[in-house]
Amino acid sequence: MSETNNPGKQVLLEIYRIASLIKQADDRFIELIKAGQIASPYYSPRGQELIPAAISVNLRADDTVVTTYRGIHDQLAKGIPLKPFVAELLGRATGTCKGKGGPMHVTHVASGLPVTTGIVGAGLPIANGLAWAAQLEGTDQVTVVNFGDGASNIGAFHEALNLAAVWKLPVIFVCQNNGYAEHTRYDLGTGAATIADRAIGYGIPGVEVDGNDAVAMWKAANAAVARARAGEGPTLIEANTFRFRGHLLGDDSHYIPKSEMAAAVAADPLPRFRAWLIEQGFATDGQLADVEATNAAAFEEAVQFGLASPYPDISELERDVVAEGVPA
Amino acid sequence: MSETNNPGKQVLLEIYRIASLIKQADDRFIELIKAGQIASPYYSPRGQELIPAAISVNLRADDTVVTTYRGIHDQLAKGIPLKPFVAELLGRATGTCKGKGGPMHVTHVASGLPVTTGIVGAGLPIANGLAWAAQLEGTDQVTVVNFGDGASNIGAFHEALNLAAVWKLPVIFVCQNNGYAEHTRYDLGTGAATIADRAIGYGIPGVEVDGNDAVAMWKAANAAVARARAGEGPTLIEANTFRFRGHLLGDDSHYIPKSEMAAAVAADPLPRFRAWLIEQGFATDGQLADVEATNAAAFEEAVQFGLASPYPDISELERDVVAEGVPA
Amino acid sequence: MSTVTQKKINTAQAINLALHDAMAFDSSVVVLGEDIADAQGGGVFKCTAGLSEKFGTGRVKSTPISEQAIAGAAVGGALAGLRPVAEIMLMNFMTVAMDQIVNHAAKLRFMTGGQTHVPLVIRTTTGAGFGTGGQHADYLEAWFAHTAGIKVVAPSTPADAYGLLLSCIFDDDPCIFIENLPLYFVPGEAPEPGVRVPIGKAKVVQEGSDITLVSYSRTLHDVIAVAKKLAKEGVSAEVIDLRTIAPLDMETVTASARKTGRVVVAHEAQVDFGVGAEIAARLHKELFGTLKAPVARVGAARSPVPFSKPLETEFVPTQSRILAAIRETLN
Amino acid sequence: MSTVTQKKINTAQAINLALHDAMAFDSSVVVLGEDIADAQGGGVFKCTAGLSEKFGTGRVKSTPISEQAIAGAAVGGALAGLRPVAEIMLMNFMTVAMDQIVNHAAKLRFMTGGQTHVPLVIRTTTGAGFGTGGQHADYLEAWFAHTAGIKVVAPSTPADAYGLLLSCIFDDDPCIFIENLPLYFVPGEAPEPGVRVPIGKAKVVQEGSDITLVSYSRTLHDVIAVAKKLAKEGVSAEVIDLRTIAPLDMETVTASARKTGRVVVAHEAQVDFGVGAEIAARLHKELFGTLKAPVARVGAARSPVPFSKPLETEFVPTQSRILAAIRETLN
Ligand SMILES: Cc1ncc(C[n+]2csc(CCOP(=O)(O)OP(=O)(O)O)c2C)c(N)n1
Ligand SMILES: Cc1ncc(C[n+]2csc(CCOP(=O)(O)OP(=O)(O)O)c2C)c(N)n1
Ligand SMILES: [Mg+2]
Ligand SMILES: [Mg+2]
Repeated sequence: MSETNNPGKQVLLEIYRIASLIKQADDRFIELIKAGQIASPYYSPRGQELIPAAISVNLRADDTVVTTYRGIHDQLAKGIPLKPFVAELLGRATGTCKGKGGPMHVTHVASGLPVTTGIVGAGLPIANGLAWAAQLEGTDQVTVVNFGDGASNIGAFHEALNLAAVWKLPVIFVCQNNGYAEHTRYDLGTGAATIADRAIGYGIPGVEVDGNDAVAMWKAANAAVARARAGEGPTLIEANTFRFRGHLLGDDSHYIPKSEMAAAVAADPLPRFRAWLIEQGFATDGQLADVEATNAAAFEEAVQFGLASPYPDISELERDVVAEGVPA
Repeated sequence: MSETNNPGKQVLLEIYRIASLIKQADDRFIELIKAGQIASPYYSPRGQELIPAAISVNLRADDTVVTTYRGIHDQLAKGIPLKPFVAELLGRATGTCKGKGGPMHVTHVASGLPVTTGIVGAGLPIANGLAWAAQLEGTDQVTVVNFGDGASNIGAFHEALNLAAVWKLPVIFVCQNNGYAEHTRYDLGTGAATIADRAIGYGIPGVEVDGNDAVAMWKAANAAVARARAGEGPTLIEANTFRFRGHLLGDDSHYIPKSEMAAAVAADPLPRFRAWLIEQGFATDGQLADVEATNAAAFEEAVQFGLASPYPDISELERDVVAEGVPA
Repeated sequence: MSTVTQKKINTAQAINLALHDAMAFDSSVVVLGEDIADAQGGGVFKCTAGLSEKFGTGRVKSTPISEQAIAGAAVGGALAGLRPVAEIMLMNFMTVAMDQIVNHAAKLRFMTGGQTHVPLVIRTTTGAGFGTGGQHADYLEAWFAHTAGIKVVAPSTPADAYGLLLSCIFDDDPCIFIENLPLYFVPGEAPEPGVRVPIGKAKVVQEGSDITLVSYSRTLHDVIAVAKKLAKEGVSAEVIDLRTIAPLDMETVTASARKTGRVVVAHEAQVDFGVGAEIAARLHKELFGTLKAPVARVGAARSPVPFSKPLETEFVPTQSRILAAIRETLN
Repeated sequence: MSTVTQKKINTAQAINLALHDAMAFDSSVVVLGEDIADAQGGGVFKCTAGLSEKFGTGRVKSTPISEQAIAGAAVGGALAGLRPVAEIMLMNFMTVAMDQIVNHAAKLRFMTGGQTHVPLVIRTTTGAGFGTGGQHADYLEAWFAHTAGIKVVAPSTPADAYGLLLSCIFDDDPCIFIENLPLYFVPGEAPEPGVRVPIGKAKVVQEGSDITLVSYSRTLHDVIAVAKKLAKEGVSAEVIDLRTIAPLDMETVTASARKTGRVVVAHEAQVDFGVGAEIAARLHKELFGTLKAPVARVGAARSPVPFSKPLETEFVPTQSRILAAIRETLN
């Protein structure tokens, strides 16, 4: 697996733009929820921003990304338009799913986000189907499917990786290992020393990478995407990271040792990456501040759009159950 | 994992007694089926006899064995009484399950055979539960669960091995790898180089062994059983073998290359083991012929018992659905 | 569906024919399942024979024993514009794939606000009679019919199997296509090439005036046999083959019930909470006060499928139990 | 079940109390599920809080996210003499464990000819109202009720939750115990310690003479609210809480229907092929010709559970839809 490639300055700055947008979105959503404007469980990706940011810059618009309830970082990284995105989390008719999907199930087909599932592990077998279609049609599209460390213990993970291996499908399986599955620490639920080790059981490459290191993450993704595009089959990437805001909003993370949390916060990947970019001379503080300001303005515009949007009409209950005009 | 132990003469002869009984039973059942006296799909274990024979001599009466539709070898090895065993395959009221279970689901709790499933992979999670009970009650009973190479690709396999690893359960997972899952050759359905490799993904020992070599099989089982009894947790054993009589009776094995079949038949483990026992001076041809004759007589008695037994009364349809006297 | 040809084929052949025709007609039709490619024998029941040789192993894929992966690949393929036809060898094995079918295939159109739809077919077979015991012969159609967004089809003849399978493959929503193992080998009238049988339309197999007999799948044939016996006694039974379980064609059933005033529903699934309950509940409401007798339901015994032959024979809705229910309904 | 104490507790507390009492009473009672031990917070809804501290992490085990392994361990443990109580966090997640429940737990007693039985309980929760969207709030009780060998229970009050959970734990066959998420937090009359509520017995919550309202789980509370409104209009409604779905207590339901001649069944599950269908089908038969109006059924909208609040609010059987069905049935 060639890891010789390196991200250039523009790529690194784009990674930062995306990652900071994700953090800003997360902060703002939490405000909205606390203000009672989103009525739903919310699963913050805070701390995991660099993973999808570094992956997405390796993807084409026509590649697909499958994600989960904890997915706004993956969706923003893939380039979902902000207005219908925010509107969906607010359950409005102008949302990508007309408000029917909601925070756990934001999808936007036009952005290559066809499936966001709330069932742990379920996205993996579906990703295989998306990749199979691309393989059949001879396009060199790839599919990235994101899931957590806990998801690697469910049957669908096993069946999906094995099928992808046997069919040599262009799928990148990205395990965002944040160390916890709900309240269960990695080692209490997982027999494997590393999730990457599990790739051996499927005869595919398994790559463990620091998901909080943008360059390392970019390299791992770059190699896996190249392999998939070349028709050489799937890769399992284990991106080690941490989630700062519990499993879902309201979770006080009581099950995480204070020391572990403190160390993680001290090593927050986003400010670290920001400082590194400046230190390396890729950007000035001012330039990055501009990026953040532009993000913030665009996102706030989307929030206002969402808040001003109408809720779906009750008749939407009957629509989209089956094809129009066909009895359900 | 100490593999220093060696089976003694008596153990080797007991392994032969069991293995030859299995072959005789298989031959006789096929006669009965061809004579129309058993109306059911039948999954012959011919060729895999040495695996359960070499395992069972390491087990106690109170250990449990979980097996599948292809399970008469495992059941006979565990010591199921012949009369109710044969009667069950014949669907008679005197069968271990009163004829309600049948060939795919022969169980005999008193012999430590509580579950025989027809659902690929389903026995593994159930074996964990049996082992959990033993672990809780502080007995040093172990549970052996048998399954095929194809079963290692289903979700239940993955979930069960991981749970057993995390809970350190006294389970021995025995994959009887006969090279085919129905008509699908190992490599066409399985990404792993070896099934034993998959143990890495659970942090448990994975042992690949020649299941057609009684001594090697005995050593692998002996070590895994010792480990489980000592409370050190599960082991995955991949016992390589071959099935001579197709997936189920009537299958002409068209999907198996003639050369592969010929080589396998030439290397039939049972006559090979018989010759080896004589050559090593563990027994004379006559002594082994006596063992076979004793088996044959006992088995034929069971067949006659079964054939003479009545079918269950129709009222049995209402019985055993739920506890007596409780509305279903 | 009338046909000119006199040629007879069985249901396994009809399914195979439909798959061949669908794949030839539309390159987005793909097939997957355990042992379905020709190198693996073209399916354990030969329903997919010849497909991989004709259309290649890209569009016709044998799979590992991984029903969740099979159903999931079908869902993903459908989302990407394919029309996957997945074979789940036996209906009991759908129990390991329920999440993909019920939480995903059935719901994604709605959950995405219509951005996506999932045009897949899951073919499966089941039914007692071959001594396969407790885990290989259940009828679970009521589960899927209870789920919004899924269509459920269960043909009883080769011609309907052919025509309905085509309709399911080209339907834009997920369809569960239920075949019956013993029926695979029963010859019947050959279908007209390319002619689709509409989903959601029951078929009046035999017109009658005294009682309406509603059934589907294998049980329909026992119902027809009983109807013949009754005819000899001068009882005129109208026999309806539902063919589609969801959506139910209550128009046809109700029209017949209005005419005869008496209805017996028979199926091999459990009676309790089964398809017969929905039909009885609707007839009770739609024809309130006009039925001459309560709708009777006949189904399998309230137990798992037994192995022992005499038990298995009595487990299914036997002709004698169907006949008894009819007699009770007639008086 | 009458009780002397005036103390109020909610259903989450009642479940927790029942588990504590059962584990203290019988050392064969064990509990397993995701995050259920105290180190993981005692369950995401705190129903298992304090159990691992009191009874140890041998009998109270947190599990990986592996519902098949959870259900399977429960089946195996039950076969070995334990009384496992497995928590499947939400009912939609049972779709990945159906094989163990339906092909194994429900059938092993029969398939082994009575050599074994499977005394396990699967506790799960569900229900719309908290904006959890399409994959976290389904009611699937009809699937299990359709399966021979399983009991299905769905309490609506803390006291019944306590008493029924005890009965399920000490029942010798598998029980599916369905809790409702919104109800966890609603206080009610406290149960009498140790008193079991029998499985298979419905409860007449309120006597009445004009119409019978049958419901269970959360919807029962909306039905009671509607009954109160009706009372003001001089309509006397008899309200029945089924409490057990399988086996159905038709004796209680039929007796009430015989008295009132009018019946409305309301539940949050889909109407089609739902529990209401079975009840309507049986009443239609048992009280043929005596009912004054057809049995009406009210359920969720025919769609997946929507996220958007206004849609979610209308998705469930609202009081206005229940009321409309009652008015129609009264005229
Ligand atoms: C099949 C299934 N079981 C349980 C759940 C409940 N659940 C939702 S998220 C979650 C934890 C997942 O942990 P992990 O895979 O590590 O992802 P993370 O939340 O850490 O991103 C669980 C158990 C579910 N959604 N689906
Ligand atoms: C969940 C499930 N899927 C499919 C089947 C059908 N089936 C029965 S045996 C079998 C092949 C199993 O192969 P393997 O695990 O290698 O065991 P072997 O038959 O070779 O002993 C299949 C696919 C099943 N019984 N259960
Ligand atoms: Mg995690
Ligand atoms: Mg095999």
